[in-house]
Amino acid sequence: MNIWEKLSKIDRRIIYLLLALVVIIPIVFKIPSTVAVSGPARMAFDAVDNLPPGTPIIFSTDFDPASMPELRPMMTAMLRHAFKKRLKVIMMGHWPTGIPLSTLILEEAAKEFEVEYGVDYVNIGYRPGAGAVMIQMGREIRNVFNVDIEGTPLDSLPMMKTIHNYSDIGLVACYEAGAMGDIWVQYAWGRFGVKIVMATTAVVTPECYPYLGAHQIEGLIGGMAGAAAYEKLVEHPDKAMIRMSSQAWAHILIIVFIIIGNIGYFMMRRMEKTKTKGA
Amino acid sequence: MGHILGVWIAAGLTLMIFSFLYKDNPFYKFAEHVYVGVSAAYACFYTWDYFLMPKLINPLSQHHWLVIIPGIFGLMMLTRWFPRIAWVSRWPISVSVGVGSGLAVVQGMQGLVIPQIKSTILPVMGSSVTFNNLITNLWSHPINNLIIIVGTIATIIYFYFSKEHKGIIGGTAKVGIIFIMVAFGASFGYTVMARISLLIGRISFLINDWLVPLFHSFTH
Amino acid sequence: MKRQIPLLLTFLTGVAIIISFFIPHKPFNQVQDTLLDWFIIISGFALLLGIYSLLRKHIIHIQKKDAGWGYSLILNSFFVGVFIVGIISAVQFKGMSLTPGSSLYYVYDYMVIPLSATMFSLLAFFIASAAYRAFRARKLNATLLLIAAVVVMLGRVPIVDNAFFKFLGQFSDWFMLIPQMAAKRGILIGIALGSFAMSLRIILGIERTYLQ
Amino acid sequence: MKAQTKEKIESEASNVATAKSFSQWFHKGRINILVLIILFGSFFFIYVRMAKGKKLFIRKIAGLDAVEEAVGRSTEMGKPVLYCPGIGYLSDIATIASLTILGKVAKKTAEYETRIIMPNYDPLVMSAAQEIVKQSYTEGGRPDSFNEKDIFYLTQDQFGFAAGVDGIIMREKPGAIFFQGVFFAESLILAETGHSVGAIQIAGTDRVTQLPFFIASCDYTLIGEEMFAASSYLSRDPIMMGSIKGEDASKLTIVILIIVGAILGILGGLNIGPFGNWFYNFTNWFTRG
Repeated sequence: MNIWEKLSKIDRRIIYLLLALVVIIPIVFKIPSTVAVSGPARMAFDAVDNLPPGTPIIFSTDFDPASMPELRPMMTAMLRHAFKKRLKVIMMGHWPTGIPLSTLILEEAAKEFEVEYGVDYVNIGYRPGAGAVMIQMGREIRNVFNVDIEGTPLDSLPMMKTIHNYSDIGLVACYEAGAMGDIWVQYAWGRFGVKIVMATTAVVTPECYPYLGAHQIEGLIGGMAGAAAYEKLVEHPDKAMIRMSSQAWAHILIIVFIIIGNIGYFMMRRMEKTKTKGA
Repeated sequence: MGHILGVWIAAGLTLMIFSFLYKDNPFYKFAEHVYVGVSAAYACFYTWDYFLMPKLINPLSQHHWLVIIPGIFGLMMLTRWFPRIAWVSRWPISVSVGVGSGLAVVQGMQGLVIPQIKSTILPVMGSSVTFNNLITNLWSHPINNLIIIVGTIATIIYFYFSKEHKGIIGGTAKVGIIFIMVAFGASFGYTVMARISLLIGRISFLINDWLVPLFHSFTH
Repeated sequence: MKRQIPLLLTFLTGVAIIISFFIPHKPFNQVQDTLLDWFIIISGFALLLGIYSLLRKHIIHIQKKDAGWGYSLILNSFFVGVFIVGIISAVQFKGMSLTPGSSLYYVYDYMVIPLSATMFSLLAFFIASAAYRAFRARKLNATLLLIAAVVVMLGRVPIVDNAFFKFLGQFSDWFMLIPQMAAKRGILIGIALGSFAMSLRIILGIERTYLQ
Repeated sequence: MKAQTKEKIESEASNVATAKSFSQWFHKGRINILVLIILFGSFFFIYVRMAKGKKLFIRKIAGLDAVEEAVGRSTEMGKPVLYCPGIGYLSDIATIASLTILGKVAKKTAEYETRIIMPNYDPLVMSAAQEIVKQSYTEGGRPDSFNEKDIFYLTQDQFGFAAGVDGIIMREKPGAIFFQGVFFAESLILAETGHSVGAIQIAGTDRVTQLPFFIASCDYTLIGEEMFAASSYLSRDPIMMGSIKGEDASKLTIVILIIVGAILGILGGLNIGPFGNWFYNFTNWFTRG
């Protein structure tokens, strides 16, 4: 077997070993990646950054544990941004299975910034109905969410006193693993003109670009790369940036192997051609 | 304690499955047989909790007698244990196939054909669409609509079975297969990230939930 | 009897679903859900056949002391073990054995979840080896497939913060949204028409392989 | 217990517009669906009637021509054939299509006296498959070679099934593998393992997201509709072929609808006469009710 043939028939176990290494090393040594910040992610960052301190911002949890690796870092990064900017955070969700997660993420970030429940942030949980909930919220949030996740009436929470409907809200940030983002755009933007930024799993991202093109949403954070970009923008490298180095190296490794395989294949084919000519 | 034991079991099984990448070996065989056994048993309770309880037992206890019919069909399935009357099991199988076929007709039209045609009928030019900068606004360029129309038609023609692929049909079908191949390449490339994420998830589990606490328990 | 009644049952259920789809009036609006429930109940009974088939196969292995019979023993013991755990959980939680906190839930959490997540994550390796082996620029089609895959892959990981990678990122998203979507749409329409014809063949009894 | 798919997630959004009057006897919003079903249904009936006793052309489908070769090679090497119906249920039309292909494959394995192994995800599919294979062996004149235990149940867990099938592939080392039916993420796990033991692999599915992986690691792949056409292709029965011709007529209709739409769109966009309005009404007709 000559070298070219070897290159075109590398044992799969060598590929597996190298792949495992490029994924493990950044995680063990916590190596953050250099990240290019895409336009849509910066637009999302600017939308949050331009809100004056004290403006309420809604976080909508429309995902479940399966999408946590991608969406959790995004939510953490944007919560950090919001608390740093002293925005008033309202956490809610349209996927019941996501609520325990977002509660965890919210409490972690709140601890980090020592903000107070009821004054700087509230967690109002889930109500069934999706689009119907969004429309009701446009009239009066208390029509659907009369109590928070612990059962405390919204009126007894200091920060909610001045918040009644979308006109009191600066921005809705929705975290999407499915089609709930479409409904946010359709109802909250379409009927009430609410400003929306979307954070989506990689699978959903391409389908949200048209909204960006039509200026229906203010920004878009897509997949792990978007999460890493946001971490970079809030200057707080974390899980997404580390995981992006694993991602980047794994992608490069696969591309390198594809190139090696093709070089081997072409050289072999050339040699075969010259051989047949000689004979 | 329950959690620590659980993490050790989970970590052990994780490593055993990964050993398959080197070659088939006793560890993988062990994990595989454990997996099939455990999940088959689990499926029994899953079926009971989510299917039979709510669909059969609860309605019966509320005197909704109609569910007796599928109950009898269900029992008919069990005739397969007795070769002489096993043919009775064809009845419930026929009902199931009928349900699937009926659904395929209506859902295929409602869920696929109609919405796909609707979103392919697009304006290619005119006042409603403006030409933007190709690079900054790729996704709202009107030529996109033309690409979608051409690509969809060509792909449909690739599946045209009853004419030989020559002449105009052959040409269109060739464009169709190019679209199909490029699309497959793109979605393959697009999926790599999601798959690597899964591996990152498992490795994070092994490191953060298993190795790091283990290391700490040695140092303290 | 052995052949005609099954054909008739398929015909009736299929037609019932199609007709009731267009009638929003009671009781027709419930036909589809009711028949789907029937299917679920039948599947529930059929599971007994499945479990019997699995256990019997491995019991025979053990009895015959076939190669690897020890693994069959492992499979059956774990089945029985988890089954007992499930029964205990069911007794504890009044029939709902899968309630969080039950022993069966523990088994699910620490065995089924890690096993399935790890099997799933093997895809990271397999997608790499498949890409290496299959993406060779053999013919025009294969070359286009390869180029599309590599370009989109590069677009997914913006390694360097420059205009080229920004463009590549947007380009790969555009690629998924426009040309990829077009081909997918064509394939989906084909699938819908194919399954439409297949269903009619089955409902009308032209296709009866499944009833052999 | 399947990994969450996009379709499944999307269904959660469908409860937005549910408040509708249910007192009518016809669902007016679904008139477009009814029209298309009647139209495509009449194509089906016309072509099936016309086809009786005729010999009709069907274009080559490489994956189906390879069935004989795959079973033959498996026999030569003294290895069994593995038939994997995927993780669909008997109510999935792709699974039913898979069973019709199974019937043809089993006839070949009966002819060649080769063992066929079939692990199952759904016990109902298993029961139907046992009957089908038995019948194929009887028709092939070898009822004694049929072994019901080779068509068995594994588990109703997506990746548990994948782990089990991987194990079977590694230990039985089949010479030919058929992946036909509904497949989700496990498609590539199975196909790469199958490739590693050197089997000829013929795949087919209606899950568009999984097709790229089958294309990459299998020798032949039936793309979507090709799988539904398989039983007609393999049987060459004129009536079945007629129904394929009916499908093609529906296809042409759809192509024409799209082209008409595009022309209306162009004329409307140029502000010529009433075309803009027509285009608007035309697209609206397809809006789901």
